[in-house]
Amino acid sequence: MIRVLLFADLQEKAGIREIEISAEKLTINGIREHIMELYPQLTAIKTAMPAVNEEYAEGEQVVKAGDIVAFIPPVSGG
Amino acid sequence: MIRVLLFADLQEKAGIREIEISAEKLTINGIREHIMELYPQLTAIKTAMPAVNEEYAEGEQVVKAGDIVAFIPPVSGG
Amino acid sequence: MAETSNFLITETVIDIQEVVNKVTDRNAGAINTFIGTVRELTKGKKTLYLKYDAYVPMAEKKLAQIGDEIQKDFPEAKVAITHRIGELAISDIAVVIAVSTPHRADAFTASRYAIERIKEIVPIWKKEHWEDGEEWIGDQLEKVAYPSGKPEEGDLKS
Amino acid sequence: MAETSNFLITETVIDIQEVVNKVTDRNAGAINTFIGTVRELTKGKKTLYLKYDAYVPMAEKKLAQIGDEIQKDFPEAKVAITHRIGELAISDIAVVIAVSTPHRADAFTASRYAIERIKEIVPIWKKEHWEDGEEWIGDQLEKVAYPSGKPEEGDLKS
Repeated sequence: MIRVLLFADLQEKAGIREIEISAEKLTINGIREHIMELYPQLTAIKTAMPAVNEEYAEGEQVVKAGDIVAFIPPVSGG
Repeated sequence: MIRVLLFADLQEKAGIREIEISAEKLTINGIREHIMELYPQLTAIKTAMPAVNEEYAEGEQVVKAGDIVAFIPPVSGG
Repeated sequence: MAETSNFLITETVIDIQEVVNKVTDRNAGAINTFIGTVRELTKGKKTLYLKYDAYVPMAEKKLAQIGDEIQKDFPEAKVAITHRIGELAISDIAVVIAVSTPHRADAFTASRYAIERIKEIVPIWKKEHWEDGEEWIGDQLEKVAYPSGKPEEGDLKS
Repeated sequence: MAETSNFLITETVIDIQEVVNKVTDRNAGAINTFIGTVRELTKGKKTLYLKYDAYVPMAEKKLAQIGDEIQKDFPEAKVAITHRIGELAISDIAVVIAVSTPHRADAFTASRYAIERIKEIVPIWKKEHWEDGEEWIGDQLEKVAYPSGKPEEGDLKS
């Protein structure tokens, strides 16, 4: 199982902060497509920066069961 | 009477923080010479910046009874 | 444990002195502190309050990374950063950065670097609430996020 | 009266939060704080403690002048400065400068300006006490004093 975290407007538009995907292996791009099928309103996920296990990652990266994937919208702290 | 204030190493070398000069009118340069006669060890007063009534002043400025003159050694606050 | 870290996300009021204490050092002559507060007016629009969200464990890691980046340039620097999340009122403190260095110029440079990097790489988001609406603030107003340790060529001009 | 002024010389411990409170403002998004602390090592020499002296009323006037100079450049800035005098131990806070502005770049610029100006025009003197002696610090280590409102041509190179 792969955990996927959504934040800020992604979370609000999905109405959920965490999604669980039953898969052993997936690329981040694959996860993104999967989420867009579930939540077509999440157009902003296309430009969100992916992170795997709390570190920024590339879309081609392969994610395994047990990993935590996050989609990071443009940040605005400070 | 004109009050003259000394600070930092000027005060320590003179052994006094305040000098009173019985005069109605004097230039700052005149005051400086007067003090150097009283305290020849105060050679550093030559390069100290004069102030009159809490504002930096020029050596030619005339000081009247009631004014407060200060000799400001190079500052080192902060 | 989290309470003693130099890089924290918190839901409570930030105590400036507490952040400064973390960087106080016998060999520091200068401490620069940057305090980000909630401003009422932005581009003529009146903010009622803000809400901050964060990906907390990753945000704390990225704050620590900023500290590491500063120490690469200034090995004697000590850095502490606390960022508050949740609902904040006008004038509330959102972030406190403290950097101590032996000499003052470096403290200014490093503190400035830290706030710019926070706005680039730390997963924290601000939602502005106005009288007539609300919006998550992203790169329409701020900078874009950088995945790498350093901004890449061209990023700074965007 | 003196307690409520933004520009103070004090003989007691400086409370950072108290200085910051003086510049907190609904339209400020940024507060930069510069904190000068007593460093143990200067040019390899070990300081035991420091003593600061000041021409108090003139020093407070000159601190206020620095605030005015900043507001000429940044009309929306708020400035507060407290400098401590008397005997200070290693790591004690000698000066706290706080500047608030709507946007952060100005707060950094103004705070930096303030500390440089303090070292130029404010009649405060530091006496360093080492194991093998003591000395009033003047322009042998620091900058020279400027009588005018602004440093004059050539002064900055000295």
